[in-house]
Amino acid sequence: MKTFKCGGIHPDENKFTRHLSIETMPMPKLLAVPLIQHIGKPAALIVKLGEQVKKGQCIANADGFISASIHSPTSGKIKKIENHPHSGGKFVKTVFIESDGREEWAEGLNTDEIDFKKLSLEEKLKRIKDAGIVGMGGAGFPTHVKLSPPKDKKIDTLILNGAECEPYLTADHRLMLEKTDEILKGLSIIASFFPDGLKIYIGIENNKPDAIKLMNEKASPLGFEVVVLKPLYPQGGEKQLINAITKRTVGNGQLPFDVGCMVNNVATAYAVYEAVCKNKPLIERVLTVSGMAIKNKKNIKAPIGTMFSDIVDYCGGIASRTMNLLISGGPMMGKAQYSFDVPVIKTTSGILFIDEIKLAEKKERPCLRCGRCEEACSVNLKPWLLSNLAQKDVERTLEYGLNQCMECGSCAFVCPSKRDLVHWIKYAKVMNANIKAIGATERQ
Amino acid sequence: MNAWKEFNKGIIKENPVLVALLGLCPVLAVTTTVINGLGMGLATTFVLLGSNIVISVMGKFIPSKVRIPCYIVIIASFVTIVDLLIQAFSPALNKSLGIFIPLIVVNCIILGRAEAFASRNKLWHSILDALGMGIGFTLALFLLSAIREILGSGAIFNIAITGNISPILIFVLPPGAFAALGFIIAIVIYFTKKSAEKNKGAK
Amino acid sequence: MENTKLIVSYPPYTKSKDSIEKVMYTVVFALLPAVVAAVYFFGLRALALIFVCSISAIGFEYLINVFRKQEIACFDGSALVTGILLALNLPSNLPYWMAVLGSFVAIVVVKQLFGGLGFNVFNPALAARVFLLISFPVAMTIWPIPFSVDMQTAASPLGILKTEGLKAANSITLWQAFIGNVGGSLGETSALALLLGSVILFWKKYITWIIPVSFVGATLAFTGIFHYMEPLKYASPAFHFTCGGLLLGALFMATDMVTTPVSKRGQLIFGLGCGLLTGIIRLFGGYPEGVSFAILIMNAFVPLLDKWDNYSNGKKWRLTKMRSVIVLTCIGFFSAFLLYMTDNITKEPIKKAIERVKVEALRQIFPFEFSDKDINIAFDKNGKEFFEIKNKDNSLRGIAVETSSDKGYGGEITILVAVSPDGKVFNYNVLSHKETPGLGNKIENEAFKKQFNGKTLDGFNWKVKKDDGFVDELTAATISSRAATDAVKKGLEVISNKYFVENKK
Amino acid sequence: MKEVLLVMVSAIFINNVIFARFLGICPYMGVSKRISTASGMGMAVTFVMTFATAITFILNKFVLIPFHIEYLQTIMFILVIASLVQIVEIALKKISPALYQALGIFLPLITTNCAILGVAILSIQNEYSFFISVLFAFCSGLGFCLAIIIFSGIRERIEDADIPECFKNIPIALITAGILAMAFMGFSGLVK
Repeated sequence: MKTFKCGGIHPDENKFTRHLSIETMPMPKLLAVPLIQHIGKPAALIVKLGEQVKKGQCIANADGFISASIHSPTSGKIKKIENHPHSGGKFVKTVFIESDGREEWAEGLNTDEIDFKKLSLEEKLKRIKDAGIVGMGGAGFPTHVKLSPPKDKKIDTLILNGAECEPYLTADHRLMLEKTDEILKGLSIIASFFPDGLKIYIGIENNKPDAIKLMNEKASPLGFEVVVLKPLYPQGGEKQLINAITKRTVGNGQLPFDVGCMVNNVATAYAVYEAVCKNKPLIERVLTVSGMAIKNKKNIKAPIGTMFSDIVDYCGGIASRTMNLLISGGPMMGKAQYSFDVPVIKTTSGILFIDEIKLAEKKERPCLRCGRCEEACSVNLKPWLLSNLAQKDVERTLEYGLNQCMECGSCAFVCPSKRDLVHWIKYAKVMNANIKAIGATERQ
Repeated sequence: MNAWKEFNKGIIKENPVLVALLGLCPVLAVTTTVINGLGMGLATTFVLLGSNIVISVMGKFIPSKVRIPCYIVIIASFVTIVDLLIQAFSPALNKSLGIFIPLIVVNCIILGRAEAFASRNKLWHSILDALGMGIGFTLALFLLSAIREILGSGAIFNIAITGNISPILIFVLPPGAFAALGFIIAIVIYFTKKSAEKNKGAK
Repeated sequence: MENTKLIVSYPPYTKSKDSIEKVMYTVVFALLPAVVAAVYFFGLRALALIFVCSISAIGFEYLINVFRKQEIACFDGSALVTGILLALNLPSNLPYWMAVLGSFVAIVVVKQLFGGLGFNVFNPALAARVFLLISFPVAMTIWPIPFSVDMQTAASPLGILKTEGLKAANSITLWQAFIGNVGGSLGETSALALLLGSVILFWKKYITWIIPVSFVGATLAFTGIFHYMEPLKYASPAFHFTCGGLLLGALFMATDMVTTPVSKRGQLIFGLGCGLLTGIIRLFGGYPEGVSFAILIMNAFVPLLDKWDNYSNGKKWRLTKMRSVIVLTCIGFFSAFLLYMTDNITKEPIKKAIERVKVEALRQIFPFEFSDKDINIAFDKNGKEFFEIKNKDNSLRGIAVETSSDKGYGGEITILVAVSPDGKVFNYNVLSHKETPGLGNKIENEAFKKQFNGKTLDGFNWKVKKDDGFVDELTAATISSRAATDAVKKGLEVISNKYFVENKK
Repeated sequence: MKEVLLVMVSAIFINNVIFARFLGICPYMGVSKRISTASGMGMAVTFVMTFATAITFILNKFVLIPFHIEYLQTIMFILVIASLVQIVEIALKKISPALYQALGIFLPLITTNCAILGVAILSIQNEYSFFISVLFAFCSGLGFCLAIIIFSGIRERIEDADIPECFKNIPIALITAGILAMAFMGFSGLVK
């Protein structure tokens, strides 16, 4: 079993929903589709208030090189367009669509399957771009940009990321079990963008044995190699997965294509298949609803824009009165929400309802200088130093590699004194960004 | 400035050792016994008095560019006088103070007072200031050496008082000196801060 | 759903079960074998001592928390660990008030004053042990023998090595030292119990393996080299491994997370440094046990080890003109004249003062009274000064000479020894010594000096009882007593060569 | 050779200028807030101390003793040190501006430093030969350097610890120096 070289932790997995198959959620009455669901500039709105739209119709175009277009998840009327809470924590311009129940697809979309080999490269890339496909692992980087790396970078390895190392989440696992062929087709489509002679791996952690067996049967005839990984958090990260499978290390300041690798999430491959073969835009995704405080835990395929409150009703309501933590995403890298009427977006991989977390346990104690956060950090940083400097002299954190940190949370997980290391690192990033911005405006 | 305020500021409010933290070298080294402490205090007071008088009288003639070396030479001459007098009249004190008598020259208190005060004020005031500072310095030395002698060698003025309880020897040695002085200064800061708050409160 | 109040906090939301309490109480658990061994070897007095130290440590931390209005954190186990570790460093017959004073220094001065848990720079238990060692040298260097009912005491193996040399030290079998049946502090003796206890810490990864390995490795290498070079003079590394506080220090003291470097490289250098210093102090230093000093000194280096900052340059500085040099020289001449005057006045008094000191010393060591006039100073061939005391009829009543021996514990001891005309010692007076206060400086006491009264050069075996001589040495100050005896003997020899040889001739 | 080693080890570790002899406490407390300034001060003191002892030794041997004016010792030494500091500072400016940048700020502080004068007088009292007394001065300087760099490392680390209000900076620095002195006592008796 392979794994990445340095750092990593073993949180208890709590994958309660690994045996539950994916249920498709009925279309809720009101959908809220925010214009930022990806990394890059927000999409530009092309519909007006009160306009009638069809299912899958594009309501906002990608604006600039790094951006992704947004589509209406259902057919209905645009009720209102206003700033609304977003699972990222800020208020974002959101389009409210009231579904008319007819689920009428826009023309030319949702056709039955065609063979992707007949399509040319440009045609495939155009379909992916039009369908608004983004990385579904949690980052949300537009896939069409990722599939056209700079010319001088040679890609020789393609990795399908089935690690899903976050506790509680089982969406990718269920997807791999139920949609294996579609995912492999999607992977072949992605592979077709690169010169042949490409080595293709599928990385799956050992805590998903059924997925590994199934993938082995289906993938080996196509020449894809399934790599069994030792379960270790944060193996799902690009750098860690590349290091685990190909032993290459992506240095600080480098990107995966600098070492000739390309990593894609399982859900992204499925979305690519649906976009290219069935010309279906990205209007729904699979996510896990779990946690002690929800009545019955489920893996659901929900349309983008469904309110968390609708999902709570679908899953039987809140189980315990003392629930006070709602997380969008996993417990390690997810974000706590302050209200229930927040929509699902393209990168929401799970919704967790945590029972009353003991506040006393969250109190910050003095740092024991035990060095465990240094051992846990998978990009070789000194979290204790970064968090101390962030409180004293923010600019110097840049010298100690602040921007390499992907905020995976391993350091704060291991810290015996429960110090908020990730918080101070995020704070330092924001402060440095402001300082740079002020510097830039003064120079003009 | 009335004379009395000039005199007693050196003892409590601006005590050279405990508040201004000047001249720590002799304070730490010499206060193993009370007699040494008092001897050093008096010697320093004598030098301080002498140099303040001479400098306040000659204040005008010394060009400002080179006043520090001049003050040093004047102070050095007074120190040598004291050194010779101690060697002549109390060899025991000379043996115990040892190298620290010549080192009064570089004691920052004397140079500090000469620079900050004596060269700018009248003779009478600088004499009072010298006496005040000298007594403040001796008081601080007495306090520290009393604590170190009682705790360290279980005696006061070399007469054993603690009987059979074995004394805490570390106070006679260098580590004890540092720690004892540290504690005294902390207590002084604690009280000055408390009284400052009381005054602020009262006002 | 409406009435649930949601809390927004920082990721990550699941955290490891680790906590300060868990770490500290595991260390306490790891110390249990050593505590059991201590009670087994040294009886209930050891348990009482450990109890006193722990309770006073927790008590002091509680008082500080109350005094500084912090929330009560004295039961997080760190105070308990410090208390037990301190107790394991003390001899079992140490008076209780000294143990409580040690706890006070450890918790209040070394830990809380520096900002409490996580900020202290020095290991509290260790600093307290060194404080007690220096403050009460007698009480801290006498170790009760295991299983002894009435607390007979003997020096620890290392103590024997330091004072008696290798021959005596080899009498202790290594196995006895390993399981702990040998004199020493509570925790030091039983190496087996310490290793047993530390297994859980290594398994749960609460201490790094780097520091103990590099520490013990460096010590054994250092002592090994010297043992290889001179097997008779220096003890074998195995001896150093089992005896003394090496294991207690390396496994529990040097691995205290707060006072050791965070980075791996830093820990390696820290361990090697501790090992080297322990070796140096054990083989060449004054104190038999070097571990506690070595760790304290390396604790001081920890901030530097953690901080390889580049060197920031200083700022500019102004220049002064030529004119000032002229004024400076004329002021110099004026003060030179002033000093010439004072030197004339005080020249004779100084000579008289030196004279008086010498006479004062002479008067103390001769049993009979004499006036200043009777003293006459004679010189032998190589210019050695002799003080002859003459009677009225110019015959010799006594001779005194100044001799010294550099074999003293702290360095040179110079004495003034007085002898009668027929070669019997009257008395001697120590002029200067650097012996440790409270231990070595007892050579000045009357009790020790009386032994030499009336002894002649060849009628008395000029050695300490330990070297099967007649002089009974001061407890725990053998080296000083041997040096004093040697100095008196030298004085007698010099006098006998000058006076008796000439008379005989 | 043994005596050289003896003097070196005793000057740096055993009778350390700060911990055993209490010389130079004022700059030790004043300048040790940051490691960079502390190491600068340390080097400057070593630099000046060695030169000062060399010159005072010559002065003592060929001027004071022949003319029997030993009583002028304190005056001459302090004058030598004051002028030496000025000359060194001018020379430094010309020879190596970089070194000047590093040490420049500390030279005026040194004139009132008891360690320099103390070591000069000590080497006279111990009747060392010329080479040994210069070595003694250099090693005492190194001892000062070692002590002040370790000390500034510690002070920088406990800068933002929540030390009780009345113990901030000077008192806690004195207690730290006390514990350091206690640690260095381990070396006592090292050299017979």
